[in-house]
This record gives sequence, structure tokens and C-alpha cells, in this order.
Amino acid sequence: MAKVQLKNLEKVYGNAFKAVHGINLDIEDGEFMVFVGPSGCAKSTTLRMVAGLEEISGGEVVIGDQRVNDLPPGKRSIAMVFQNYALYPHMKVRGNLAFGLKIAGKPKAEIDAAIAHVAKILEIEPLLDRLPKQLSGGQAQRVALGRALIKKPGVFLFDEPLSNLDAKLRASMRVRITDLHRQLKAEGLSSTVIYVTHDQTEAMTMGDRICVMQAGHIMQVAAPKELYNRPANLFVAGFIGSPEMNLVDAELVDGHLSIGTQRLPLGSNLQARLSARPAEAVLGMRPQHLSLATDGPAFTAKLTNAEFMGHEVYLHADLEGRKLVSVVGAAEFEALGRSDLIRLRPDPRKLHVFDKTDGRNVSL
Amino acid sequence: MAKVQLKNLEKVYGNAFKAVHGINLDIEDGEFMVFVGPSGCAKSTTLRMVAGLEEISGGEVVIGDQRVNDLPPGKRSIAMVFQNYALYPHMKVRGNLAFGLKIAGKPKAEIDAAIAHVAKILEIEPLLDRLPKQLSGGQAQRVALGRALIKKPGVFLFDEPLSNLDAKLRASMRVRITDLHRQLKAEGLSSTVIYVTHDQTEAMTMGDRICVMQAGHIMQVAAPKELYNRPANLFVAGFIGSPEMNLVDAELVDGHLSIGTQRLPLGSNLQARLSARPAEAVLGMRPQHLSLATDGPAFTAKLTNAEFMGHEVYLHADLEGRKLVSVVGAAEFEALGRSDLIRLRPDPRKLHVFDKTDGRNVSL
Amino acid sequence: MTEFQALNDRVAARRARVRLISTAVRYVLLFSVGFVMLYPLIWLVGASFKTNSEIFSGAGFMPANPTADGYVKGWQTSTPYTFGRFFWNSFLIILPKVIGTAISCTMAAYAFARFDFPLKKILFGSVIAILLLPNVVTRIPQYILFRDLGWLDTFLPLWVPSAFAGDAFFVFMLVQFLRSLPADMEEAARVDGANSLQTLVYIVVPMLAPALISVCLFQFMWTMNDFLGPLIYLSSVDKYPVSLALKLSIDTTEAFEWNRILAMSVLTITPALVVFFAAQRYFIEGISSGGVKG
Amino acid sequence: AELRMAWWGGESRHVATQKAIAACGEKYGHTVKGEFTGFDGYLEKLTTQMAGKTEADIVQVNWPWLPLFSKNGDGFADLRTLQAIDLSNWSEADLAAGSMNGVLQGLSVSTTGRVFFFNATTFEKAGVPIPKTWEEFFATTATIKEKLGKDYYTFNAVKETAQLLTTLAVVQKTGKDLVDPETNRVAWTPEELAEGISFLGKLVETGAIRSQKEEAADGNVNLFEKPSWAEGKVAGSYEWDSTYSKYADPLKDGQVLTPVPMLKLADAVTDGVYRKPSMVFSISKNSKDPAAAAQIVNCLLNEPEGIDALGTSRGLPASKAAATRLGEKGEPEVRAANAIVLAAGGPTVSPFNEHPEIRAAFIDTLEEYAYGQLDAKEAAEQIIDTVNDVLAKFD
Amino acid sequence: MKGHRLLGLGYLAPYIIGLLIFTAIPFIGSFYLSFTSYDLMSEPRWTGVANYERLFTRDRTFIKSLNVTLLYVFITVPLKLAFALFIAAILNHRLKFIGLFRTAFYVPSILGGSIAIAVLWRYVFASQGLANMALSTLGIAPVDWFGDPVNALFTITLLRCWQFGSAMVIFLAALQSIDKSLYEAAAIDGAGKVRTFFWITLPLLTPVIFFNLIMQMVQAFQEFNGPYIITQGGPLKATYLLPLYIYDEAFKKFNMGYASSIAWVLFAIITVLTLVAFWSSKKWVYYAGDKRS
Ligand SMILES: Nc1ncnc2c1ncn2[C@@H]1O[C@H](COP(=O)(O)OP(=O)(O)OP(=O)(O)O)[C@@H](O)[C@H]1O
Ligand SMILES: Nc1ncnc2c1ncn2[C@@H]1O[C@H](COP(=O)(O)OP(=O)(O)OP(=O)(O)O)[C@@H](O)[C@H]1O
Ligand SMILES: [Mg+2]
Ligand SMILES: [Mg+2]
Repeated sequence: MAKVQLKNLEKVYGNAFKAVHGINLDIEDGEFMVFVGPSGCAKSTTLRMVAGLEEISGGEVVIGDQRVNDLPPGKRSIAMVFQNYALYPHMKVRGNLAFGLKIAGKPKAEIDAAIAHVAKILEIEPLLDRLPKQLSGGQAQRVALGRALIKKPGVFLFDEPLSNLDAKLRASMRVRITDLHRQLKAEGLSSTVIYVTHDQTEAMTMGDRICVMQAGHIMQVAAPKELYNRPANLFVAGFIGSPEMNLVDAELVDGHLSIGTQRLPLGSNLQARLSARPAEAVLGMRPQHLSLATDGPAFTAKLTNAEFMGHEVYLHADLEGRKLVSVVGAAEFEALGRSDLIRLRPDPRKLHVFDKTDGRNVSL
Repeated sequence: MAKVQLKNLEKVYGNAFKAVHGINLDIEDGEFMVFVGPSGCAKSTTLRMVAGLEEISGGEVVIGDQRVNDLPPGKRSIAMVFQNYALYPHMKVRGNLAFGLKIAGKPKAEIDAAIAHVAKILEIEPLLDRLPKQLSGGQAQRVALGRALIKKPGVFLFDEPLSNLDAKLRASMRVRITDLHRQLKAEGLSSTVIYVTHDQTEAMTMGDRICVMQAGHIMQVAAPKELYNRPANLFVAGFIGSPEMNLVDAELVDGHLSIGTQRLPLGSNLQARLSARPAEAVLGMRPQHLSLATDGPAFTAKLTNAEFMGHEVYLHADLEGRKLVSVVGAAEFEALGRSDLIRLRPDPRKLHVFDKTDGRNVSL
Repeated sequence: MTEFQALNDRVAARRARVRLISTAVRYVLLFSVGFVMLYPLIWLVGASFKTNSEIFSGAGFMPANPTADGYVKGWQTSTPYTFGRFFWNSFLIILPKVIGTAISCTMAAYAFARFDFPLKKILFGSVIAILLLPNVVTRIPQYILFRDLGWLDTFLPLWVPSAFAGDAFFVFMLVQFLRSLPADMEEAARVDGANSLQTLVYIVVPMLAPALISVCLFQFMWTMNDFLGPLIYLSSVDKYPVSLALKLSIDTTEAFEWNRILAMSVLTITPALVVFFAAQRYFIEGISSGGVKG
Repeated sequence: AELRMAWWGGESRHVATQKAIAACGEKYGHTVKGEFTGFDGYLEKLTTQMAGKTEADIVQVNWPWLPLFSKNGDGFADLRTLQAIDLSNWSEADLAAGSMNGVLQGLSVSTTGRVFFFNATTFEKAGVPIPKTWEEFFATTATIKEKLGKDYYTFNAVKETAQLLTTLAVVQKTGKDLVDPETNRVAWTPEELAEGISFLGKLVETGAIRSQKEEAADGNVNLFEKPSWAEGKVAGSYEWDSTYSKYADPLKDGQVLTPVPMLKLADAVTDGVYRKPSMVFSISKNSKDPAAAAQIVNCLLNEPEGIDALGTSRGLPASKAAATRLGEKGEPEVRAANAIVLAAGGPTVSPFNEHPEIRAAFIDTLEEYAYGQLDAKEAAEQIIDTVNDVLAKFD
Repeated sequence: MKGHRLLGLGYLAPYIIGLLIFTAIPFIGSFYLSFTSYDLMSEPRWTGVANYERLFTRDRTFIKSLNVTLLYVFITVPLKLAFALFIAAILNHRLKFIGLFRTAFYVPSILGGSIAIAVLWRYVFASQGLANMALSTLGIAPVDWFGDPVNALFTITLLRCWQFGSAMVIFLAALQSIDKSLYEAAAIDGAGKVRTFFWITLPLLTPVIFFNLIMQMVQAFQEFNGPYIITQGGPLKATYLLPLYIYDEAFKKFNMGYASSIAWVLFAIITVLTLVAFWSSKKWVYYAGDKRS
């Protein structure tokens, strides 16, 4: 059992800077939990408190059934993969893998067997006798993964493990890690994962649940689909999804949507869905839900830029000073012909309305 | 006039390694040309020969109407933006912008005016009195851009300027740079751009034309759409597009497509399109053109992983040992229900066939 | 096309010429500086094979009538012991001193670079203060201290202070070096279950190796050359290290034989030079990275 | 008893002394451990040991250091209280020289003094005889420079030799040592000293010696290390009698170096010889067994075992017993030089002549004089003032 | 994580013990002695600030020696650093045998104390020595290296500059760690070699220049061997550096108390100058600043 619970977890740095403001979070056994958020939001700090690398200023961390606040990292049944791999530069790959077991006083035969096993899974057998500096980024990352795996920890901690890799490698390592997680789970091994990233794509594709953080606070914890479809607040809405959700000041009156001077009748009664009626509303539309209208009512905007993505095109438009992005199919864009003005229609069922004052999504 | 011409350009490094094998390329005045290719393919080397930072071993570089082989970089009417910004760390932003003009002996008033102008365009006015280390990545990149802009060069050279930024920033800087290019062009300023990247998304979205390189050779030079839809060879096909094109050994017989033991009738006569009949063929299908089939003939594959991307889902499947990726709408995937096996049907009009021996696309 | 080629060739030739000249100038400069740097060593070796009168006849280094006399006589010494004995004594002083220095300075540097504790600033200040204090004056109080400890005429005063990280310079150097190393590997080790001592031994020390090697080398060379320390603390001739033995035959009021002294000088610096040349790569890496992070 | 004995020296002295202490130790059933080193650093080591009261039981002390270590005669054991030593072997003068404040602190091992060495070969080459008076000397110098060349010098005087030459000139004129034992102040008037200094100046002017500046330009190389000395281009010097070989050995091609009696000024009242114990043996007052130490010292200096083993490794012994036993042993030239020193007349030399601060006062001031920063009169006054200041500390 | 604080002290324990016993006691001892009259033979006698008073009011030698010392430091340090930097800059190119040269240039620093070197040094700079021979082949009049009071100090300075190895190695490492793209950016901005050096390289080196400056300054203030062996402080005390003076007072003249007071003044000067350097460094040293994770 390797549940992880954060209870009122706080962190105050030596310079009296409060980095983490009383976080509460339960991570289930075997769950793949992703911490995501912009740089400096205290993802690493939180993770490092779980690991025992950072002193806990308040609250507690429970791993399994044990309060671990006062346990050293080595005793917490965790393993960690660092952003820059942190391989021991003076040991061969084999030595890197063996180190933790050696420290634990495991017999040599057992260590060798464990290394062989892990090396096989990660396909790093040919690398075992190399030094870290003789490894490519992806290889080093796999060795770092191996060093974590070999300990059979209750909880895996990852701190932006892929951010030093290039796009292609990142995509393939992403799949590799989730595969691995599934495999461990299938084998019935403890395999709780806490994975820190600032890349929303990684978060979305990898996490069972995602914990979105900002400035030391949790903004929302939910499964990726939920986050994408029902962001709890402006911050989450803006952070999750690519390209970013369009967020514009708007007015909703009488089944009509006004942006700037333009006014559009909404087919469905969006207003009815609102749980509150904010004084000032911010309207959220995902670029994918803002389509080119050939006929019918639509907003007219100036096309400023079109990014060709192969199958799709990202249209950047200017609606009376408000920048909007719309994702349309390449063929559809083609059909549009050369034109400066485009007509855009949001999908009323997919609109979000946020209260500008507190950022809450009032349209859930 | 700032056309750039590369004529039989060659580079042999001191260790007798031939990095560039006689490249010919004409870049029009005002054109945004992207060099793309995997790491080590000599993109940078080529760019640096244009810049004058690397000696030219053979052939020539012509900028405007002038052969510049023997001109020092400062005299070539070029400006360059580096991957790691290469801001002078000991000078304030203002000093960084001013350096080139000071060297050129411009009067102070003129320099100040130029700085004010550029700072306004790039919205870096509040940063002018900061040191580079006090800038965030995006800000530093804008300053680097400013340092190039302020010189009003004939040609802008970019060497992976965005690869140190995170995904979000990269996306917005991408747009900013193309906007800027357009703006310069609109103002009638010389604004030829050579932009090096290994990121195909950047290449696709930014370039007027893209030059795909591999191992010191040009593989194809074309507009993004052309490249995407009509890749000249296996290399370009695999490199351009995200997720990568599925490339599998296949047989095309009698209007049927066979992969492994499975055989699928093609509606259209793909064979008729082929310009040659390769002994061994490689079939190329973009993930976007491999859709879930609810009925009708299709390949059956094992679903190994599904990456949720918000609007879309990347399905990773295994077809008798061949890994395939398919991009499907989230809703579509939803409808599929929990299942290990999926049925995939390629769009026959979008299939590419390559000759395995020389990699040529025979289906154009 | 041929015109092209010709032009290219001409330009290439000119460029090659410029490069050749610049390189030549550099090498000439470097070689001449190098010569000036090394000449003393060459002279020393040459002169040690000269006869006494020839040594003073000029600054040339080639002996006219080479003789190994200096070495033969020098090795015998005026004592019941040969020079070998003095080398052995030097070794007995150097070995514990170097080991003690390496261990204690590493510990101190580790503490300063990686831990927070009360009075840290003041204690680090003391490192700097020791660095700045001219050591002539502490000699007498120190001597009396060792006398009271009963350590006179033993090797203890020579290496015990070093074993307590007394060489501030080394502590300083290692702290600088350690600060420039990322702490990630140490954190990884702690996650792997290593306690701080294990982390120090298995992770920090290996990474510190270049700096440690230069510390050991410096300590080796300085100790080998140190004359005043042994002079003051050692009285028994059978405990003399080579630095002291070298001066045994130098009585400035009486005649002395230069070639023997030079021969022994050569022998004396040989270990330091051998060790230096053997380890110079690490050595230079060590001091440079120790110094870079001001 | 277990005893320690400390000395400085060169090769031969170390060997001889080790033999001697072994022999004497055996004779009296003591073990004596030698602690020896070169001259460099010896003073510093002894100083530290004296400060820490850890000096060896028997110490070889340079005679001029006595006032430093034993200003009041209480730095070392009082040798007169130690029965084992047969003091009758020394002259009263020797004993007086080894006493501080009337207490016998050190036993003179040998007597040494400065004599003139001339390169007979060079003089022969120029066809002039070796001079006997300063007047002859200046004349000869002129001839040699004329006949052999401007780069020939007849004399050498740097650092302490310059001091001692100045002293010689003054003493010959006045018959007085630097320090008046009655008043413990400088016995010379500024005028007298100034004349001595001018004498030094005259040596430079006449080209007998090289100027201080030229010497410095060569790095103040020791005379015996100079090629010009080896070649006979410097034809004379004023050196310790015991150092004959040091200066004779480097001479090339069979040139002959001859010790010569004091050159005298026309109006000299004395030879003005600078004669002193070269070094003394003292016994530590912290010694656990001073009696045993005394036995050893006596054995070394007065008994056959010690005398035979030591030979002339510390010069010709001052002890009568040793002198008798050694007879004619030792190099003849050294003996000749020593004979000159012993035969010459002059006032008793005070150890203050070589007190480090007084010596520094001389050397520094003479240097300023040589560089033309002071005239002879000013230099004399400056020296006398400084020396008196130092002496005052010993009142 | 608690107890971490004490752990640090634990690792520092040897240093602290050593500091208290082997350093602090003599340190305080010498400070005490500086207020006494102590001839080593009899007990120290308390004299209050008399030593210091004499130093600053009546001791001409001290003033002279202090001047010489300051002059020496202010000549040696810049000269040595400039030379080290110059050689490092030459080495900082893709040349063959870099390792060899680097090693060769370091050798003098190892030979340092050997008396044989002092002997040779005298021959090199004697009036008819190698140095003057070399000059005469270049048609330059011979120089009075040791005889002239001004030159003598300079000659000692040369000896110290000859041991430029460690400063050079540090410069070289710093030079090699400068991002090449900065030079390229400067080239594209049109800056030539000279301007690039003064406007880019030099400012970027300021941290190591500062480090070397402090180290060399501290060393120069404590210089002893060179003048001791070669010139004995002369001529006319032109090379009579303070450490030499301290040594003479302590071990030749037996004024240990007085020597201590000079040493403490020297210590104070070094400390003050170091502090001044640190303070001024804020103005001219550019700090890369750690990019915190
Ligand atoms: N040792 C420290 N002392 C003081 N403040 C710190 C320290 N470490 C981190 N912080 C601050 O705590 C906050 C959270 O830092 P943290 O490293 O956890 O962010 P992060 O979310 O991991 O960011 P990133 O994505 O850049 O890694 C930041 O504002 C940071 O400046
Ligand atoms: N100075 C050099 N000496 C020798 N070979 C070099 C040198 N610089 C580059 N190369 C080689 O030339 C080839 C092209 O290098 P280049 O840097 O141009 O590649 P690139 O396409 O820019 O790659 P990246 O995407 O990694 O920047 C590579 O194989 C590289 O190893
Ligand atoms: Mg982080
Ligand atoms: Mg590149």
C-alpha cells in the first residue's frame, strides 16, 4: 500500500518566503498523479517535501500509513528521477543502478539479478558498462528511470524528467513511462507515481489525475478529461489545452453573446447553465470550439496570422483588439480563400463563463 | 535587395569531416526560409557560413549581389539570433542593443532613437535597464531579437532561437516572429530570414519555404503545404508532420493493400498513381489519415496506449508487431468504449508509397 | 567553374598564410616563454653534474666535464644515514599529513558548502583570516604550545595541525570547488538511502577528486620543500626530512660544495616534479575550477 | 646520562663532531645525541629553543650571539661552577671574551681573526711586490690597473668586510675598540669614524675595490663564487683566517693565495687586529645533568679523545691542551694565517661589534654613504647614534 | 532533516578543534605579544601601545619598509595578472601542445623555494648575466638589475611574475568557459579582435580577475623568500619588505613583541585592502549569478 497523503502541507523557506500554502491531497495507491503548473508554482518544492529532500515547515506527509515527516529520504520507500538525471558521474551505469541496493546491504547476487531485470525492461543492457557521460540524453533518462525502478519503491517521484529531451524523444519517452507504469501495475507492484511537469501535454497524456498548482496553491485536481472539459477556474482553463483557450471579456444578455460591439444569438440557453451571475464575466472558448462560419450569424474578425500545422491550421484573429485563436482543418482553411476578414462562430455547448473577480467557472 | 544565394557551398572541417556537400539554394529577398533537419545535419554549419562565422571551404555565398566569402561577419549586412540568446551578460539590455551601433560609430542620439523604436516594437521598454540574468527566457529572446532588428540588416539569421523556451512561450514567440517579419516586409524593409530549427512544427508554421536537410545534403525545398502533402522522399515524410507518419512495409497488389497477414481492398486505384513500381515498397500513412472504422473493411490492431490530448486522442496500436499511431477525435474515441482491439482504416487518397531502396516517393 | 575554383584557391591560400603567421607568432612566443620558465630546471639538472668551479663560471647548463660526484657524495651525507633515510622521513611526514589534510579539509569544505549551522559565517570568516595572517609571528607561541604538549622532536607538530584542517587555503579551495558542483547527485544518493557520511564518501569525494588531487599535490610539494617547520620542531638528525638534510652541508661561514647541494636539490624536487607531471591534468583542473567561482 | 649537543657546520665538521661525541660519550658513559644542521636557520632554531627552554645540553653558540642570549650572564649555565671543566687551558682573554656580566657563559673553541689574503700570482704578473702598508697598497693598485687593465681590482670589501675595514682603519688610528667597556658607549668620536669611512671611500675612488653599487648589481655574490676572483682579477681581500681554503680553492691555474699581516696606515698606533673567539661551547642552564655535559665539553676541548676526533674542524683550537696535542696538524697556510692573527696587536674586541643591530647600522649606513646619500661625517654620526641606542639597552 | 544543523558542525569539528587549539591560541598569543616587550629570553613585559606608537611615530625603517611593500604589491600584482592573462589569452586558441605549455608554465611555481633557483636568478640578472646579454643582442643597454634601488624591487617583482602559473591556469579555465556565441555575436555586431577583448572578454573575466587579485595580493604582502634569498632587502632597503623586517626584528634582533606589532599592522593592512577590494568589486565585477533551480 503506497497511498500518499499531503495534509495541510506548508513550506516556508529560510528567507521567510512561503512557497507552499497548506496543501491537501490524497494520492491513491497505484495512481499516476501529475503536478502541473507554471514555473515557480512550487511543484518541485512539494515533491521534494514528499521525498524528504526539503524540510517540512507545517502539516504532514503520509506515505502508506506512516507519517514520514521525520524519516530521511532513504527510509521513505520512494525513488526519484531528476530533471538532469543526476546520475553519479564517476560510476558506470551498472554502479548507478546498484548504488541504492548496495547501501541497503543487499547481497551481490540479488543486486546482479535486479540489474539484469531492470536493464532488460528498459533496454539498457548494452549500456551497463558505460559512464554517464557516454550516454545520450534519452539513454541517460532511461538509466535514471532504472535507478528508480530497481529499488521497487512504493512511490515514484519524477521532477520534470523529460524537459531536457527534444520533442521527438520526449514524445516517445512519455509513452514509455506510462507503459511502464501500466506494466508495474499489471504485475501487482506498488506503483504510485507523482510526476512534476510544466508541460500541459505531458500532464494530459500521462496522468490518471492532474493536480494543477499556482503560487503554492492547488487550483484543481481532476482527471485529464475533466480538467479539459470542466476547468474549475480561469487559471486551469488557460493552462490546460493547446493552443490556449481564448479568454475574452464578454457579456451574456438574453441568449445573446456580445464581444466588443458585436452581438451573436446563441442557439442554446447558456445562461440557464450558469450557477451564478457574475458582475463581470470572462468567456472561455477553446480554439477547437471556435469554427469558421460560412453562413449564419458569426463574429467577424481580422485574420492576422495562420499557422499551418499539416492537418490543421491555427488561425490568429483580431476581434476589435481581442486576440482569438481558432483551430480549423487545413482543407476548410483552404476553402476560405485569400481574405483578411474571417467569420468565427463559437460552439455554444462548449462555452465556459468565468467570474472575473475570483476566476471561478460559473458554467459547470 | 537581400537575396541570398548558396552556390555549391561546401564545408570540410579541420578533421577532414565533410559537413556540407555542395549545397545550391536561392533565397528570395524578403523570404522566410527555414532550414530543418535532425541534429547534426549541418543546418548550423550552413547558417554560420552565411554569417561568416565559419570559413567557407568551397563554393560561394552571395548576399544581395555581393560575393561575401571574404567579408567579416560585421560587414555582411546580417544579424543573427542565437539559440542561447548570446546576450552580453555584463551589459544592460540597453547596452546589448546599442553595442553594434556603438561599434559602428553611430552618434548617441541616433542610437537612443533606434533603441526606443525597437524596444517599443518588442515591448521591452520596461526591461531596458535590466541585466540579461534578470530576464526570463522569453524576455531574453525578445532582447536578442531586438539586437538583431536594431541593425536593420539585409538578412536575419536565426539558429534555433526558440528551443530553450517552454512550449507555451515557444508558441507565442513563433507568432511574434512571423508577425514581425510580415511587418518589416510591409514597411518595405529588407527582411530576408534564414531560420534554423530541428522542430518541424516551427518549420511548418513559420516558413515561406522549408529546406529539409540531412547529413549535409538538401532533401527537399518547398512550401510547408507541399512538403506536408507531397514529401519527396521517406526522410522528409518521416520528418515532417506530428505525430510522425506511420511508415510500414506493405504490399500493393490488385488494388489491395497488405500489411502482415491482413489485406484490405482500396477503394481508389492507388497503383495507378505510382510513377514507378518499387521492388520493396514502404507505405506512408499520416496518423491523421488513419481513422477508426466502425464498419467496412479495416485493419485490426491491438490498442497499446491512448494519449489524451484534449480535443484529440493519439492511439498507439500494434499491428502484428508494427507500431501504428492514429489520431482520432476525443468524442470518437469515447464512443469506442473499452476495448483492446481497434479497427483502423487508412484514407487511400492520402497514402504515400516509397521505394525502400532509394527512399523516393513514387506516389506523387 | 574553373574561375570559381581558382578564386577559391587563391583566397584559401591567403587565408592559410595569415593563419600560418599568426600561429607561428604564437608558438614562437609560447616556446620562448616556456624556455624561460623551464630554463632554471634545466640549468639545475645540468649544473648538478658540473664541477664546483664550473658552476660559477656562467649561466650555461651543459657541464664541460660531467661528473656524478655531487650525487655520489651527496647521497652518502655527513651523517650515519644516507639520503635515503631522509627521503623516508619526508615520506613519513608527508603521508599522514597529506591524508589528514585531504580528510579533514574535505569534511570542513563539505560542512561549509552543504550545511547550515550556527556561526557558519564567523567560522568561514576565520578561514579567510587564517589565510591573511602572516605566519612569522605565530611561530613562537605555536612552538611553546607544542612544547607543552610534549610533541617536540616528533613528527606530530608537522602534521597534526594539518590533520585538523589547519591549511585554510585548501579548505577555501575545496569549498569553492564544491559550491560549483550541483547538489543533485547528493540528493539522489540520499534518496537511494545513503546517509550523509555515505554520500560524502561515495558521491562527493569522487566528484571532488580533481580538486582533492590538487590539494594533495600542493600539500605534497609544500611539505617536501618546507624547511622552517622541521628545522624548528625536529632536533634529532635521524628524523630529518630531505629539505633539512639538504641544508646540512651548507655552512655559509665555511666552504661548501655546490654541486653536491645542487645534486641533492635535484633529488629533492624530483618527487614533486614526478608527482606533478603524473597528475598535472587533474591538478590543473582542480585549481582552475576551485578558483573560477569567486 | 642522555645528553644532546647542537651545532652548525659543514660536511667535515659534522663527521668529526659525531665521532668526537661518540668517543667522549663512551669515555664517560653518557650517550650524546648530535643535533646539527647548516648555518642557515641555526640561529632561528636556537632562538626558538631558547624561548621554549628546550635547547640542547651543549650548544655551539656564535660568539657575537652571547649578548643576545645572555645579556646578564644568566642565559646559560655558569661554567665556572662546573668542576669537570679544566679552565686553565684558556687564557684570561679567552675567558673574558666568553663571559657576560662577568659570568662565564661560553668556552672559546678557537680564536679567529681577519687577515689579508693577496693573490701573489696577480701581483707577480704586474711585477709588483705584495704591499706591506696602505701607502704601498695604493701605489701598487695604480700600477696593477695600469699594467693589467681597469677590470683588475686589488681588493674586495662588501657588507661586513666593509664594516670591518672601516673598523680597522679607525682602530689603527685610535687604538680603541668600537665600544668603550667603561661607559658601554661608542668609544670613537664622529670625526674618527668619519675618517675611517673616508678611507673606505678612498678604496673605491682609487679603484682598489668595486663600488657597493657594482657589487649589488652582481647580486652580492660571495667573493669565492666570483669568476673574477677565480681568475685573479680581484687580487685581495680581508677575511677570516680559517677560511683560507674557501678562497684559495676556487683560484684557477695554480694561482697562489698568500696570507699577509695587517697593512698599516702611516700614523697607526696599533695593528688593530680583529680577533675573537670564533665560536663558543655553552651548556644549557635547563640541562638536567650539567655536570655530565661539562664532562663532555671538557673531553671535546681538552682531552685526547675529543681533540683527536675534532682535529681542526672548528679551526685551530683555543684550548692549550688541544693546541699542544694537535701540534703542526692542519693546513700550513691556515696555520700561517692564524699565526698572524695571534701575533698581531690591538684592543680587545667587544662582541657588540657583531651585534645584529649594530652590524645592520654599519652596513646600512655605509651603503647609504656608498650610494652618495650621506657624506662621511653624516654617516659617522648616524652610526654612532644608532649604536649608542643599541648599547643603551644593555646598561 | 532536523539535526542537519548539528551534522554540519560535526563535519566541521576537526576544523573547529584545530582552529581553537592550533590557530586561535598562537593567534591571540601573538596579539598579546604585540603589546609587550619580549626578547624571547626573559618574560614578556607589558608595554601597552608603546610598540605601535613607536611604529608610527619614530620608526623610519618601518615607514620605508611599508612604502616598499605597498609599491611592491602594487607593481607585482597587476603585472603578474596582466602577464598571466596575456599568456592565457594566447593559449586560449586551438593550438597543439596546450597541455604541454600549461604544464611548463606551471613548473616555476613548483620550483619556487629551491635555493638553487635563487643562485641561478643571481646569475641571470648579474650585470654581465644572461638578461643583459639578451638585452645587448637586442641592442639595448645593459640594466643594473640589482644595484639600482628602483630596479632591484622590479627584479624581485619579475621573480614573482615568473611564477604566474596558477593565475594563468585559472584565467585559462575562465577563458575557455566563456560562451563562444558571445564572440560570434560580437563579430556579427562588427567588433574586431581588440574591441572584443576589451568589451566582452575582459568584463566577463572580472570574477576571476577579482579572485586572482585577492589571492595574489595576499601572497604579495607576505612575500619573503625572493628578497630574503636574493637581495637581503637591499640595496638601500629598496627591497626590504615588511615580512623581511618582521623576520629580522623577531629572529635577528629578538624584538618579538615589536615584530608582533608590525605583523599585526601588516595583517590589518591586508585585511583592510581585502575588504576594500570586496567592497569595490560590486562596482566592477560582473557576477554571472547562479541561475537558481
Ligand atoms: N531554497 C530556496 N530558498 C528560497 N526560495 C526558494 C528556494 N527554492 C525555491 N524557492 C522559491 O519557491 C518557489 C517554488 O519553487 P519551486 O522550485 O518549487 O518551483 P517549481 O514549480 O518547481 O518551478 P519550476 O517549474 O521552475 O521548476 C519559487 O518562487 C522559488 O523562487
Ligand atoms: N568544429 C567542428 N569540427 C568538426 N566537426 C564539426 C564541427 N562543428 C560541427 N561539426 C560536425 O558537423 C556536422 C554538422 O554540425 P551542425 O552543428 O551544423 O549540425 P546542426 O544541424 O546544426 O545540428 P543541431 O541541430 O544539433 O544544432 C555534425 O556532424 C557535427 O558533428
Ligand atoms: Mg521545479
Ligand atoms: Mg545547430
